[in-house]
This record gives sequence, structure tokens and C-alpha cells, in this order.
Amino acid sequence: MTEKKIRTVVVDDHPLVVAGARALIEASEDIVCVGDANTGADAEALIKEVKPDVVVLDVSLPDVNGLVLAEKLLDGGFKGHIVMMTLYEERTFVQKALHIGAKGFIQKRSADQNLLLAIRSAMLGGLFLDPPTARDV
Amino acid sequence: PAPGSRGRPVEGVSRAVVDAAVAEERKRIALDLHDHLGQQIVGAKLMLASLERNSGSPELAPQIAALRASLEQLSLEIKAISSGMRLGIPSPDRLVEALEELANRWMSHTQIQVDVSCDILKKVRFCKKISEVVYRVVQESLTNIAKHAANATLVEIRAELQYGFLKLTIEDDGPGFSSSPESFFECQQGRYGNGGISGIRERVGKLGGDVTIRRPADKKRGSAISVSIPIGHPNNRSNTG
Amino acid sequence: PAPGSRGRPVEGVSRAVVDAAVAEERKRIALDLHDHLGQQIVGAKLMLASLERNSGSPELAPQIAALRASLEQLSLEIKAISSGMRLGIPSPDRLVEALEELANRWMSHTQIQVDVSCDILKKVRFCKKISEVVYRVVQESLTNIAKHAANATLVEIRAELQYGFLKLTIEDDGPGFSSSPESFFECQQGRYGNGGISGIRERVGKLGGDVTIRRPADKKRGSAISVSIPIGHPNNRSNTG
Ligand SMILES: Nc1ncnc2c1ncn2[C@@H]1O[C@H](COP(=O)(O)OP(=O)(O)OP(=O)(O)O)[C@@H](O)[C@H]1O
Ligand SMILES: Nc1ncnc2c1ncn2[C@@H]1O[C@H](COP(=O)(O)OP(=O)(O)OP(=O)(O)O)[C@@H](O)[C@H]1O
Ligand SMILES: [K+]
Ligand SMILES: [Mg+2]
Ligand SMILES: [Mg+2]
Ligand SMILES: [Mg+2]
Repeated sequence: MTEKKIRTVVVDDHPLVVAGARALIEASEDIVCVGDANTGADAEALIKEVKPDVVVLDVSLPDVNGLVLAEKLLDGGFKGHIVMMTLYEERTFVQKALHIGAKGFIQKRSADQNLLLAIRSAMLGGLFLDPPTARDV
Repeated sequence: PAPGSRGRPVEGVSRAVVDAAVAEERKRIALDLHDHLGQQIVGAKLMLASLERNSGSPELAPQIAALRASLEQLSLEIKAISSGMRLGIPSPDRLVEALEELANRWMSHTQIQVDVSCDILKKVRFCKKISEVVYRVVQESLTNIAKHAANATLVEIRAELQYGFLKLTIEDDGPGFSSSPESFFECQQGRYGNGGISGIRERVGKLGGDVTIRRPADKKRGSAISVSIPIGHPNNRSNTG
Repeated sequence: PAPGSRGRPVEGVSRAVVDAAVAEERKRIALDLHDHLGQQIVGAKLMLASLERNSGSPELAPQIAALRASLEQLSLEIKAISSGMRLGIPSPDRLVEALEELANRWMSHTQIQVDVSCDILKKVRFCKKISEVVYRVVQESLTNIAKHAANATLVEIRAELQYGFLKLTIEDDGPGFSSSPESFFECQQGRYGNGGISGIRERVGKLGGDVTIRRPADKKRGSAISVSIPIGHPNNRSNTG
């Protein structure tokens, strides 16, 4: 069944967030994590190499804004889906993320509840927005 | 002493300018904390969620839920503290109750017995500042016991009135400070740079009081921390509730 | 006693009062974080320990260990914050790191790109006073850009060494001060009463330095604020770490 699992890459500059997200993904039956990166530059190279189905991408990275990286990936022909993740509650990020073509947007503080849901729904071609955000958009 | 922090008009600056600067700093700190601590809490919550999925056994569910609630509580409290709220500080007339609640909560986590003998705090009502310091001292001392004297079996918290001083003592029967003589000496002298005991010294010092650390008088082991606060000190008169 | 146009005595006094009040608030938050959150984290760790005891299954051990490590880190972080290592003003040896953190955080709030070119601050270690001023100037300038130049797309922060001066420049490509010529003139002359720029002038003036506001040299729009601080000035010698 391995070939049917959703292959993800996690991109975040905070090591605990990466470790936590990986652990959660590993604990699911249907998703695997095939790599992680802490900077935009590393992420770009990694994504080119492993071609994941879904990238979980932090908005705030040390070298580049995650939204800018998302746009670059999607414009550059990346075939997978992107789920953005942020610690901040600014609404404008959501609109921008949707405009760029991201398939999910979650707040980190509810990532423990929503990360797997967002990955799955991106894979099914849907959109996933954190409930509080969805209400305000 | 913080100029302007006690509501006296300050020379050359309007209260409003000082308040605005303090509010601005608070906002910056709130953002800092949100970022620094927020990510750590996110990491811990994700980890916990993975634990929950992996544990097939339903008996763990309530414990996992409690842990999640405490992480959530933690992030709310970070927000509250940095937005200027004073957390957990009971009003003077609820002090004993609050100490008992604190002790009960702590007991249920640590399984160490705590006796609270603080009736004097019910009879005499102290000013807000003293209540606050009493609460914080007990809070930090219990935390220290959980950390550094986990094998203690009994903790006693006593408040007494002695010649115009409120004396608060927290005693345990754990290993005591003596397990490392320098550490005892340094705590006694207030050399500990950043730890909780230097914080206690600072809080108590502002009220004109002092802090003593020793082995409990009549015992072979354990540690005792006492703070003495002059109740007639000028700092402790204003704001009496 | 600062004769001359900037740092009139009254203003000097008021800055000190404001700074003291702000420092006091930082301290207050640090102590509360330590005492209150410290206790919560110890509580969470104890809950985790009981969870570990109750979970018979060894497969969960690594996850429990990871969770424990993340709580451990959280308490280290709180410790760093409450000891002043993380709140407010960074120590000289953390200055560049702190500026980068500040810039990153600001970027994620504003979505405006920031380039930090401050390698000189890594190579030469300035005294505490200079570090503090550098940090505050960057902080205030970024706040100003977010408020008054929100449509900027790029901010550059540069530190250079020039003939015994440390020169720090913060440039943006927003509307620039010119949108209101009097305001530009007044900022340039330091006539602004209480705003952030007059605060910058005061801090920099105390170190014998000065502040210039202009349009970025080679650009059509935007604003640039530069401060020049003589590194050999007597005020800047003490406390060199
Ligand atoms: N109840 C106690 N029994 C034994 N040793 C103690 C006790 N309380 C404190 N100590 C010792 O005194 C030291 C200083 O305590 P302090 O509260 O200042 O710092 P800390 O607890 O180590 O760190 P922090 O309070 O910042 O978490 C401790 O490291 C420990 O060695
Ligand atoms: N980056 C900038 N771009 C355009 N105008 C600016 C910029 N920075 C400052 N200004 C102008 O200079 C004025 C003075 O700035 P200053 O920081 O002294 O005060 P303020 O930002 O208005 O108030 P405060 O700093 O007290 O919040 C501002 O009101 C604004 O008009
Ligand atoms: K998996
Ligand atoms: Mg990040
Ligand atoms: Mg302690
Ligand atoms: Mg300003």
C-alpha cells in the first residue's frame, strides 16, 4: 500500500514545529513525510528532487516569504499541492495564499487538529481553511 | 524604583507619555513571546497529537486531553501576561483560598502532601503588594520543590506575624540545598543570577523585606525558605485594599 | 547638562524616566513569566510522567521522550526570556542575531522584504550602549515604515564603519517624507516633539552622534534614516564587553 500514501515535505524554520509535524504525519495511516527543510532555498531544491504530493509550507522563513516561495513553485511547474501554515492571524495572508493557488491555509495553533485534514483535502482537490479564518475571509 | 510607576506625577514628563511608552514595549514583548514561545507550544501540541494517534489505548485519552488543555492554557497565559495582565494574583481577601487551591493542584500533580497553615492571612488583611508577593513566593517555592526535591514527602507552608513582620516559610523534607554546598551558599547570598530565588529576593526586597534559606530548624534533612516582610514599611501602605 | 540644541535638560530627564518605566515593565513581565509559567510547565511535565507510567506500551516511549524534550526546551526558552536574554535589548554579542530575528518577525507581519547587511556588527563588538541604540533605532524605523510607508516593497538595513563612526542606515522605497514637506523639515531639524524620531535623536545625541533623514541617494522615492555614532566618544567607552 506504500505507493498509495500521500507523500509530503514539511518546510519550517523552527525545529520543534518540523519535528512535531513529522511525528504527526508519521502517526497517520495514509500520509508519509519524505523530507523537510528549514529555509526556502533548501526547500526548493528538496521539492525539485523528491516531487512530493503536498508541501506543508510556513509563511515565515528566514530567507524568503513562504507565500513568495509558493508562488514561485506553482509558477515553475510544481505539480503537487501546497498547504500554507502560519503562526500569525493576519487575514491578508489567506487571501494572498488562495490567490497564488495554495490549497490549504492553517493556523499553527490548531495544526495539531487540522494538519492531516488539510493535507488530505488538498490531495482530493479541495480547499482547507482553518475554521476561524474561513469565517473571516 | 520605577519612576512614574506608582501614579505619582513625574517631573518633566506627562503620565501619558510614560504610559504610552510602556504600552508600546508591552506590545513588542507580546510579539516576541508570541513568536518565541508560540512555536515551541505548536511543536509540543503536534507531538502530543501524534502520541494520541499512536496510542491505541483509550485509558490514556483523558491524560492526553489534560495535557493538551494545559498546553493551551499555557499559550493563553503567555498572551495575558504580555498584554499587561497580572495572572493568578488573588485579591487580598481571597489569598488563603488561592494558596489552598494552588497547593491542592500541586499535590495532585506531585503526590506530595502539603499543609497550609496560613490562618493569620485570614485574620489580618494585607495590602495588595504583600498578597501578591506571598502568592508568588509560594508558587516559585512549590515549583522548586517539584524540580529539586521531588522525593520529598511533606511540605509545610506557614504564615506568622512576628513583631511587625509577616513571616512566610515553606519547608520540605527533600534532599535540601546542602546536597551542593556552593549552591546553598550562593542562594543564601543571593548570587543566583537568574533563577527563581533571585526573583523572590527582588520582589521581597522591594517591600523592604528579606529572604533566608536554611535547613528546617528541627530536622535532619530538607530545605526551608523564609521571607520576612515589614508590614509597616512605607511601600506596603498604599494600595491597602 | 547638555547645552546646545539637542538633548535639552528637560528632555534628557524625561527620556530617563520613560526608559526606567519601560525597563520596570520588562522586569515585571519577566518575573511573572518565570514564576507563573514555570509552575505550569512543571505541572505539564508531571502530567506527562504519569502518562508515561500508565502507558504500558513501549512503542510510545520515543514520542513521550520527544514531548518531554519539547517541554524542556520551552522551559529553557522561558528562562532565557525571564533572565533578560530575550526580552527587549539584546546583549552586544547577540545583536546581529537579534536584528535578524526582529527583521524576520517584522517581515512576516508586514510582508515587506527586509535585507539586513550588518556583518560589521559581528566583526567589531560595540559597547552595550551602542548596541542598545542600534537596536532601538532599527526597531523604531521598522515601526515607522509599517505605519507611514506600508506600501514599501523593500527595506534595507545597513551598518558600516566609516572613519571612526558606526553608520547605520534604514532605507525604504515607500512614499518618503516628502509627502509633507514641513514634516520632512521638522523631522530633519528634530522639531518633532514626542515621536519616535525625536527619541532616536535623543538616544543618538547622548552618544555624541547624529541623525540624518533624506531620500535614498540613488532613488526616486522612499526614505532613508541614518545615524552616525562616533565609536571613540568618551560615553561609548565604558562597559565595552
Ligand atoms: N526545595 C529545594 N530543595 C533543594 N534544592 C533547592 C530547592 N529549591 C532550590 N534549590 C536549589 O537552589 C537552586 C536555585 O534555585 P532557583 O529557583 O533560583 O533556580 P532554579 O529553580 O534552578 O531555576 P528557575 O527557578 O529559573 O527555574 C536550584 O538550582 C537548586 O539547586
Ligand atoms: N519611513 C517613513 N516614510 C514616510 N514618512 C515617515 C517615515 N517615518 C516617519 N515618517 C514621518 O515622520 C513623522 C515623524 O515620525 P515619528 O516616528 O517621530 O512619529 P510618529 O511615527 O508619527 O509617532 P510615534 O513614533 O510616536 O508613534 C511621521 O509622523 C511620518 O509623517
Ligand atoms: K504515516
Ligand atoms: Mg517560521
Ligand atoms: Mg526555581
Ligand atoms: Mg514613529
